[in-house]
Amino acid sequence: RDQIRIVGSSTVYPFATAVAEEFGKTSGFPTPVIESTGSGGGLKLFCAGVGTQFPDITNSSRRIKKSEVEECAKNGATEVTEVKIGFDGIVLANNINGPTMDISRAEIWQALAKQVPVDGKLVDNPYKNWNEIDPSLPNEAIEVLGPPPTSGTRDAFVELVMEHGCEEFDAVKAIEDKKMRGAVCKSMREDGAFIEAGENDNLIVQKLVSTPTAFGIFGYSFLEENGDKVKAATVEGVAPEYDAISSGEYPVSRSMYFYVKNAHVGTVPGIKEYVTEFTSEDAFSPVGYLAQRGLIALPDAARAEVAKTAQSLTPMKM
Amino acid sequence: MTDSTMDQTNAPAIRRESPHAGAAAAARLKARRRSERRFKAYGLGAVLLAITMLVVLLSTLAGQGLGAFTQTQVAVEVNLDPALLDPEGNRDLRVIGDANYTGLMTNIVRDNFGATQRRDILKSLGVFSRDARFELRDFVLENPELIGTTQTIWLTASGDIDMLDKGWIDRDLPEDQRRVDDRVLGWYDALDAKDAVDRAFNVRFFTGADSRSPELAGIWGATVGSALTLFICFILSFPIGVTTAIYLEEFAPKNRWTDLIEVNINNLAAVPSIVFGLLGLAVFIGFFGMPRSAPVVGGFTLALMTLPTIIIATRAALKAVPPSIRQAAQGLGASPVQVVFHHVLPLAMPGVLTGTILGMAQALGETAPLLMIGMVAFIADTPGGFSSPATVLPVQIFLWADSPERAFVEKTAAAILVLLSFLILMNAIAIVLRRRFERRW
Amino acid sequence: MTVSSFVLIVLILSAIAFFLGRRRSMSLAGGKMSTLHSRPGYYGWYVALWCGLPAILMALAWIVLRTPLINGAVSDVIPPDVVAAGSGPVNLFMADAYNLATGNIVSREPTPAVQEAASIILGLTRTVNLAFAGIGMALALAGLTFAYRRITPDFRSRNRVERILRILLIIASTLSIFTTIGIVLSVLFESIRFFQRIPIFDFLFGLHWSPQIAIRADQVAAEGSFGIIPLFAGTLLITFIALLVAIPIGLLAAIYMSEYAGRRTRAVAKPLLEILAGIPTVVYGFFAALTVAPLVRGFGESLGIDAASESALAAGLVMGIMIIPFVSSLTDDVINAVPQTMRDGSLGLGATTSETIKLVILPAALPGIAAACLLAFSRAIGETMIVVMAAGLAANLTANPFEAVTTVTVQIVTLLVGDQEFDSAKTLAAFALGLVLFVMTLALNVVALHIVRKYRQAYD
Amino acid sequence: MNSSSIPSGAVPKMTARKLNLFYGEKQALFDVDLDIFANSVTALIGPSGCGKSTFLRCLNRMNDTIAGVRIDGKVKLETTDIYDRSVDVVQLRARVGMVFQKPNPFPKTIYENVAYGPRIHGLADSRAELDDIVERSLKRAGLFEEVKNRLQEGGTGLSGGQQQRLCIARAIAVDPEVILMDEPCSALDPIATARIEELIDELRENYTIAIVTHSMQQAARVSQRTAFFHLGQLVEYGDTEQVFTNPRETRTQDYITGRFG
Amino acid sequence: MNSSSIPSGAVPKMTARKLNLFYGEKQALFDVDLDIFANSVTALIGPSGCGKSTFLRCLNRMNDTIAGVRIDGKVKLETTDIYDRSVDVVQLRARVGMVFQKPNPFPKTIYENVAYGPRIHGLADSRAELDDIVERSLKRAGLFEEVKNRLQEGGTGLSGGQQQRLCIARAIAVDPEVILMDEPCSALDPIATARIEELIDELRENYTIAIVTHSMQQAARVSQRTAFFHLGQLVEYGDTEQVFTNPRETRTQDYITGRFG
Ligand SMILES: Nc1ncnc2c1ncn2[C@@H]1O[C@H](COP(=O)(O)OP(=O)(O)OP(=O)(O)O)[C@@H](O)[C@H]1O
Ligand SMILES: Nc1ncnc2c1ncn2[C@@H]1O[C@H](COP(=O)(O)OP(=O)(O)OP(=O)(O)O)[C@@H](O)[C@H]1O
Ligand SMILES: [Mg+2]
Ligand SMILES: [Mg+2]
Ligand SMILES: O=P([O-])([O-])[O-]
Repeated sequence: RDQIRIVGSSTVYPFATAVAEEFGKTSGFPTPVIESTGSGGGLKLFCAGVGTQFPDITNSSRRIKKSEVEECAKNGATEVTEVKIGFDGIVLANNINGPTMDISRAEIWQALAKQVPVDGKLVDNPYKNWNEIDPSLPNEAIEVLGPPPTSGTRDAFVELVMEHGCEEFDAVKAIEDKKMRGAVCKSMREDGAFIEAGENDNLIVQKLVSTPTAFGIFGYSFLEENGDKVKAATVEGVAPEYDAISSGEYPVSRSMYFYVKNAHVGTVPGIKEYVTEFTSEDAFSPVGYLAQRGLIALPDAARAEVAKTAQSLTPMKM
Repeated sequence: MTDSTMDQTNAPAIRRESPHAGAAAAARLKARRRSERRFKAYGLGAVLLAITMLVVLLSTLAGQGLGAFTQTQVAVEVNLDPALLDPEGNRDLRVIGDANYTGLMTNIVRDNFGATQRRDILKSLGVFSRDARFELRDFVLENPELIGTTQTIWLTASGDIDMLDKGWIDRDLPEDQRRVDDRVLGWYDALDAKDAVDRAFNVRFFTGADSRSPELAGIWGATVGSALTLFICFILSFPIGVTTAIYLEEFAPKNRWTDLIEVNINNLAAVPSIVFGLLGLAVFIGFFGMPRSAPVVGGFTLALMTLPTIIIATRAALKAVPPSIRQAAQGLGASPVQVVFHHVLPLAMPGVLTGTILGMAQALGETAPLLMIGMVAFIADTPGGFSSPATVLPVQIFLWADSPERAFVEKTAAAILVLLSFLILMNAIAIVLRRRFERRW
Repeated sequence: MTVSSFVLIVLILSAIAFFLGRRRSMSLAGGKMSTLHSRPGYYGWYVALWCGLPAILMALAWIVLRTPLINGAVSDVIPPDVVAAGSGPVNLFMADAYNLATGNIVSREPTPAVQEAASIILGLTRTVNLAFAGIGMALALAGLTFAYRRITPDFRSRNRVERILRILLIIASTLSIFTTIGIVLSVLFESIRFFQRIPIFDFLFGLHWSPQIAIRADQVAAEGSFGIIPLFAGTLLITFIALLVAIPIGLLAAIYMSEYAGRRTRAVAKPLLEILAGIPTVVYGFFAALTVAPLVRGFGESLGIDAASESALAAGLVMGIMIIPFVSSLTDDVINAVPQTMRDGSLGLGATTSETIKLVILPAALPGIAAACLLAFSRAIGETMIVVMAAGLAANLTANPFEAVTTVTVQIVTLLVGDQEFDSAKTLAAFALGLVLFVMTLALNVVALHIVRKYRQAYD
Repeated sequence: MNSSSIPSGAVPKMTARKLNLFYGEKQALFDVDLDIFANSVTALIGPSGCGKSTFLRCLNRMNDTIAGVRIDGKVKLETTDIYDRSVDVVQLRARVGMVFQKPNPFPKTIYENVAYGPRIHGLADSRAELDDIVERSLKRAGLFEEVKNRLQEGGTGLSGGQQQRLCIARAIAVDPEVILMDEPCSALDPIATARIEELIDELRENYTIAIVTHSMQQAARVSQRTAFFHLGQLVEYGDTEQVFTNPRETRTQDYITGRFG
Repeated sequence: MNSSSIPSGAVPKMTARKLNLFYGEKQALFDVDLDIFANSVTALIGPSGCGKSTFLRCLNRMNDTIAGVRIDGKVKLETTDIYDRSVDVVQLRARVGMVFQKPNPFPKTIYENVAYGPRIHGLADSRAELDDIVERSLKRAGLFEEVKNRLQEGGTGLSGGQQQRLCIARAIAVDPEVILMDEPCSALDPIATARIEELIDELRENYTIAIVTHSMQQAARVSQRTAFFHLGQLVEYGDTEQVFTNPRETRTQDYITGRFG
């Protein structure tokens, strides 16, 4: 095998492929093959073993889990380099002609959770319109198109918005049982106000175009590309714009990574060079070509740090 | 049945009333004729409805996708600066090839758009495709004698400019809602004013493989991948499917065991295609150690999925051949194998081919099982063989449809048109053959 | 020698054997073919098969046995501490040894034991390959000579060849059984693991499907959120709508094409309809979600029904369009195969064409039509993309076609390709769903088989 | 053909004038002029392949169903040109019934085979009436006794002769005005043949019948008028008596005297 | 049946012993014992539905192809039990050829219809030889003149009688030892019938022939031995002379004297 094989997240896929293409065109190495398998699927393949039949790199829109590290080690992939490449903002957006909304995470939780506290008691979510939650919100029916529970984006959304939002309510805090509390925080309503759409973000954008009253949850790059069709709600007063996400001011964003199997370096040609290309300023800096594709770069200092560990292939510790 | 005697005038010999002549008969006949017309109209309606659907789908696709067959180009003045391209002046092609064309690009935008700030340079470079630098390189390598002169060169425009030129971007929107900001719009208009913007046939689309840049992305890689995959799929599923059907229908004793097989095959048709992917992953990649992302594995997996369709269609067609034809041949001392291959199979051939057409169409359009075996992938090279990494047309469509870049919308539609052309080509032989085998008896 | 070059050589040998056998039979007949029991070609085939088949079987054995043979030999040199550490390290050791032997990636600095194992592998591979190739070649030649010498004018070569052919046919037809076994096996074990966590009763009879809560190991897997009833209800609803579109349109179109339309119209219309089956489902998905769903919603609202923007109806309608050709083309073929005398008999009694079709032709073509409808049904059950895009993923237990529902297949796909841990209950649920779906469709097919048997009318 | 042989006073039920028929390029009927008289039996005889079946099928437009057939000339049923565009072939075929040369029972039960025609034409108002029609038709075709216990079994599981009688029963159950029979007794034993001949005789009182037969005896026994075809031409047509005893044409003479069937 | 009527010296080519046949529940043949002698023509007569075709089909195991048929008893071709497991039915049917009651040409050209048998049995070594066989067979069946210009047209586009003769030509082209003919002349005119009867007579010298017919005259003319079936039983079997002039059984007598076919 003479080309690098990469698997993993569909969220990282657009960036990894851009790097791969540039790498293939300029380095003289063959262009890596990149499969879009989802973060979990990618890690599963990645950790299955060492050897040419296993991938060299996996992309992930979340950090590798402990259990996955152990699985890797068990199969011989003891040395794995972690490379954090940037952020992905998750936005709540609607039709450009629809109402403008500024909302807090607590309000989002109230709008989308299965059970919400009303008068201090948890009841099935009674809110039909946004303005029932807060009069400043639009007088429109709540209809949110979001990712399915199987996707990484949903996972991140639940963690960043729902879990955070629910903590603001005393009725929730009062729940002793951690499991119960988790369930209350994370459960999305199922009465039709929250619609599980597929993983295709373009489709969600299109649906927002045809349904002006609906909101959708999707990645920042799709917002950027479709600024003429949809607009994003500001969350806690912060609009999902490049700088705000990059600086961490915009609260709903997650980090993206890729993992390199060090054992393959030196045998499969070009891995090191690929990593170097990915972590070059030309690629993942705010003015790099990945930024044009919608990647939100790490702050300067963090980038330098990442580039250093990545290019020296320092294995991660966990 | 009735008592009308109107057409008896010149037929006095008829003593009895025909039930088909009276008024009641006429009324009944009228009703029957009406129902006949209605039925025929339903049939015609059904055909037209289905074809209308097809036309709607196709015309929508054509409306969206035909644009992808052309690509916007931009003409710029380039000062082929020897200091940059050939500092030593000995026209060594290796040196020229390795020169800093990104720098040349920077010069271009400085000269043409007056961009000097780093941010401006980056922005204005965005007018061109990321491959513009390679186009420059190729131009210089072909015409090294022009170094030192200033030339007007047509460069491929970026996806955004392409979209703008094709009118997919609404320039009346406020700047912050537009993909292309006012500066770039100004540059574009200036270029347009001096006829430096043009659209040419998009050769790359038909000869290239996948790319992250819509203006560079091509469909050839996936087409070849589809061809290789379907070839494997066909040479496995067609013979195996037909022989299985023949065995079950013509030779197998009719007992519980064959009933079981029959139900089984019908049931396999209802197995979600992704499960075949799981099976392919476990058996072909896991057990037999075949390579991931390879057309062989794709072909094997899709063959398993296509088999039931071919078997079921073939069996239905074999069943429909009248027994008298079998008996005629048997009576002449033809062996069962000869009966089948000389008489029954040729007569069943239209059905066999229909099954093949449907099965192959399904295989051609399938994505889900390929996900499991690694064919849903970014592959920038055209596959060279059955075991080199490849993707297929529907996967390409799926991936492009999921891309954020606006310019991929028309590429997606165009890719679908290519897939359908592929389908029609693939089926053409079968359709012609089927017509030749069709006969009534 | 590699397996593929071996197979190639065997194929060439068989071709030679064919000509040898045919020539010998012809020379034995001395120009009077009727003295032969079978046609000369059969003698050729007989010799060719005897030459090729044993060798090909050998090649199969080669592929299957090669690795176990080598592994067996290597197992002696695996250090005891590795063996003691369990199957994981042993696998790793073997993988390293193989990788070393083939000049591949090795997970760590090779230990002497690994190196030894690698050298054993290298040596053995060569011997094993040589042995197999040698034996295979010998078998091919022996088969050839044996068969060649058996040829006499009254040797029943046709019977022999046909018997072999029949065995090959049987083997081909058992492939479907193996596929089934493979599928069952590939979902069974994971399903069992799933049922160890979620009681099977809750799974089969639960009214609530909502795997969202059980998203990670540290989260609660609330029981009762794995009830498949809504999924099956959704599947049936969408499939029913799809068939409601596809079967009438498909049947009527087939009837029109085969009984009313001219030959030319038919030659155009049929392939056109078949294109519908080849349009990628993503396209249908977009069409359903962006064009049909808003229409359905508008229609529902005009009726005063509270219609969702994603609905079973939109997905079902579009899916129905997709499977039209499965019904129309196959039905057209079987209708066309009904003998003309049947039509004549009916028309001669003064039946209209439509009466002839409804009362004589369709009943006579019933088995084929049933097969076509079953195929369409199967296709509808297995469809994912349209449902994901147009009917959503929400598992509502409803019979209202204006509401969003989801199907079993969709859940299988999203669970399998989603971002899951290896053995979360959710991933495992996909396998259990696959298994249950398999069993259910099996039951439906058994019923269908019996119904078709009962109403079948054989013509002659 | 000699049109002077038409019996004065008799009304032609069907008339063919200058009928030419082509199977693709091949002409199968040449300028056939023939009248079929009401309440009589017309026999069509002639060597195999001479166009008897073809002519018979022209009379109720069954040739329409064969691809590539072209017809020239006029055929009238009473006063209506049956090839006129305004004519409803369905009604035509209900009025002019047909028994085909090769028995072609439907793949249905015996009962359903016979009940088929009455059902589509609405000839029975109740199940009992339908049962009655089926039974009567089977009886008239001489098949009832043999099949009365297996009416609900398949019609294709009958012997050749039984199938032929089933097809006759099926045709007469529709109660047509004209019945065209293409060798209705070819697969029948003498007793069954006698039964059918009786039936034909009986039907003649109310219906018009044309029958193709290869048996001169049968033609002589049952028909009033006989037409002799040869190579697609109507060679001679006249009273059966006359044709058999005193044929005008030598070809007829030769054919008839070569008889021993 | 009276086995004493077997002519001394003659060798039975085929023998049936205690043959019982069931279509599902329904028994169609009852304990039939019958010998068919070499180089002679055996006629099977009897009313429609009595089991003639069924019996004939037993002789080359064509009943095997019908679902639900069960057979009891023995049938021998010379000395081999044809229902023995070791018997190759394909070869059996090549030796015992059959012409079916309903003509069933293949939907192929006329030429291919006839050439098919010789081809699969390797009876012709060259195209010329094959052409020759086809032509000879068609001539013997009396069809050649009619179709010589259209050998490459479809066999299903022939008239009923032509199809029947085509099937006869097809069967004799294979050159079987025994030829079973189920009403081979039912759709034929007297002249064509005479041609086939001649053929049968001619074939008799080298072959063994069994023929089902409804025409007593035909049976009397062409056969040496006649078997009379009734309701699935073999009522009488003997020399044709004797059966027709001096039947032993009253049932035979009744059947024959009711004759007028
Ligand atoms: N496939 C079948 N299934 C059931 N019964 C059958 C089948 N074929 C024939 N029979 C019955 O068996 C009996 C004998 O049939 P067979 O065809 O042998 O009669 P046959 O003597 O040839 O009569 P014919 O002169 O009318 O052809 C008849 O009663 C017939 O209805
Ligand atoms: N479908 C057809 N296509 C072409 N030629 C046909 C077709 N049907 C009949 N013929 C030819 O037309 C001529 C007349 O056929 P027809 O069936 O009318 O003969 P027939 O008098 O009924 O003969 P038979 O007594 O053998 O039934 C024959 O030469 C026949 O070959
Ligand atoms: Mg005829
Ligand atoms: Mg019979
Ligand atoms: O594919 P994802 O894991 O990024 O959702």
